[in-house]
Amino acid sequence: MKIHVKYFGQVAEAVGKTEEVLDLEKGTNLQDFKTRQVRAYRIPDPHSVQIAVNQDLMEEKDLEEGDEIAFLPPFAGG
Amino acid sequence: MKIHVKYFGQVAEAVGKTEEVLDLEKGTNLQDFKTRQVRAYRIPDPHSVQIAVNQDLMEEKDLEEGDEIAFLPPFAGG
Amino acid sequence: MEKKKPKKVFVSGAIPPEKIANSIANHQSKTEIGAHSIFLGQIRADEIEGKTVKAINYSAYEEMAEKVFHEIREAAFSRFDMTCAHIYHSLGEVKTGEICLLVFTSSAHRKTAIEACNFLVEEIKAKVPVFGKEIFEDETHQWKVNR
Amino acid sequence: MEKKKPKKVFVSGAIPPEKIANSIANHQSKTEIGAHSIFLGQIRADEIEGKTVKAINYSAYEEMAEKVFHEIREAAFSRFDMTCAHIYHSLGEVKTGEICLLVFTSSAHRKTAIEACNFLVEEIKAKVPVFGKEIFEDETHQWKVNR
Repeated sequence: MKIHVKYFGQVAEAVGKTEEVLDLEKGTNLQDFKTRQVRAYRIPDPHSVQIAVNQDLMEEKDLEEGDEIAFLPPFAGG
Repeated sequence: MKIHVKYFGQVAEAVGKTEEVLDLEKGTNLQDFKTRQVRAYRIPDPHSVQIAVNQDLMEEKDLEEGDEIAFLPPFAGG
Repeated sequence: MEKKKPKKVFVSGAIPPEKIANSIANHQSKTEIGAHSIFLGQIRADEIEGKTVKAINYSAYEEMAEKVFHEIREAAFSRFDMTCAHIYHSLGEVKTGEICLLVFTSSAHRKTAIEACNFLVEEIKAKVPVFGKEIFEDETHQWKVNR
Repeated sequence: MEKKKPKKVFVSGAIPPEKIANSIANHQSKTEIGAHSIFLGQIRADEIEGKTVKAINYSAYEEMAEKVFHEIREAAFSRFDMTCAHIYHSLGEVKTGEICLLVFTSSAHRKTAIEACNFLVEEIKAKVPVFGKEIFEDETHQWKVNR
């Protein structure tokens, strides 16, 4: 299944891109996917990185076709 | 002894003037003076009227030559 | 050494929005500032027993009021780590919808700026000898009292 | 019936002081308002290990951020008896001394306006996916984190 992945701030800097489309095994778990990306791209300080799925912050989810997964470093608005 | 008296807001309205110079007996007490003025001018709601002597709020004082006594109704700044 | 004369707080009539924009623009060179907190008092068209307020006419025991404004400002500086604080208050007539009070505080951090601004507003309402005559549309009036 | 489209919060670059004056001027016809509370975030020239910040470059997960801004604004309206609330946040580069955040609340009474403004500022800092790259004078950078 295809998912869209977005990277922001220092995560985008570490990953070297701001988005990509990945083809995952059906039913991949969100935390497993995060761990995989953190290792693959050596994303620093992974505990501070929150994940949004389809624009909502989530910790647990079985990913689905077409999901938009965003890697969000600490917020710095205002 | 001469003292300067100032009236503000609804007190000035009741008194019918904004200031006057009065000749009082030496050592007149502030509260006695307030009571006298409240009666003479029928100043309404006297408990809500604060008195400043030489620009400082005061409740007790023996008045002195040249004192500036202000009758201040409730504040409404802002 | 001469003591610096306190800045005047009272302005004649309403406080124009441009005055606020100018205050903000004047702080852009102060790069140690991270936050501004601004309070504006605006004249409300209150309805009281069927009559509507159209303006407030402000008067004050001016010499004492400027002294108390100065004391309140000094108290705020000793209590909060502010960079600047500005206060403007109207005298004379201010129509409904117009601004009668501007309190503007600046600090490195937001909590300080916000707390200092609140402190100043509450102190001004409680301690400054300013009087407000609420003028109704039929030209009758009543005297405003701060709650 | 079509749902009203939420107003956009993000503006490109610094928020000009005139925008704030215009916001104030636009509220002078709303005569049920008695108080405005305004918060402004300004870029600080912080010194970190001998290097001085000259600008912050803001980026955001824009679609999510606009959604969260909208939710925060709705939450403030359900919690506080406000007349209006406006939020503007910069995207892109904002230099030291310039304004990057404007939160503007209005209410009949001062306490409501002030509390609503504080609520919005804290919620924005905590919940909106905005990222800030602090650019130093030597063009190196570090990433800002809200405390």
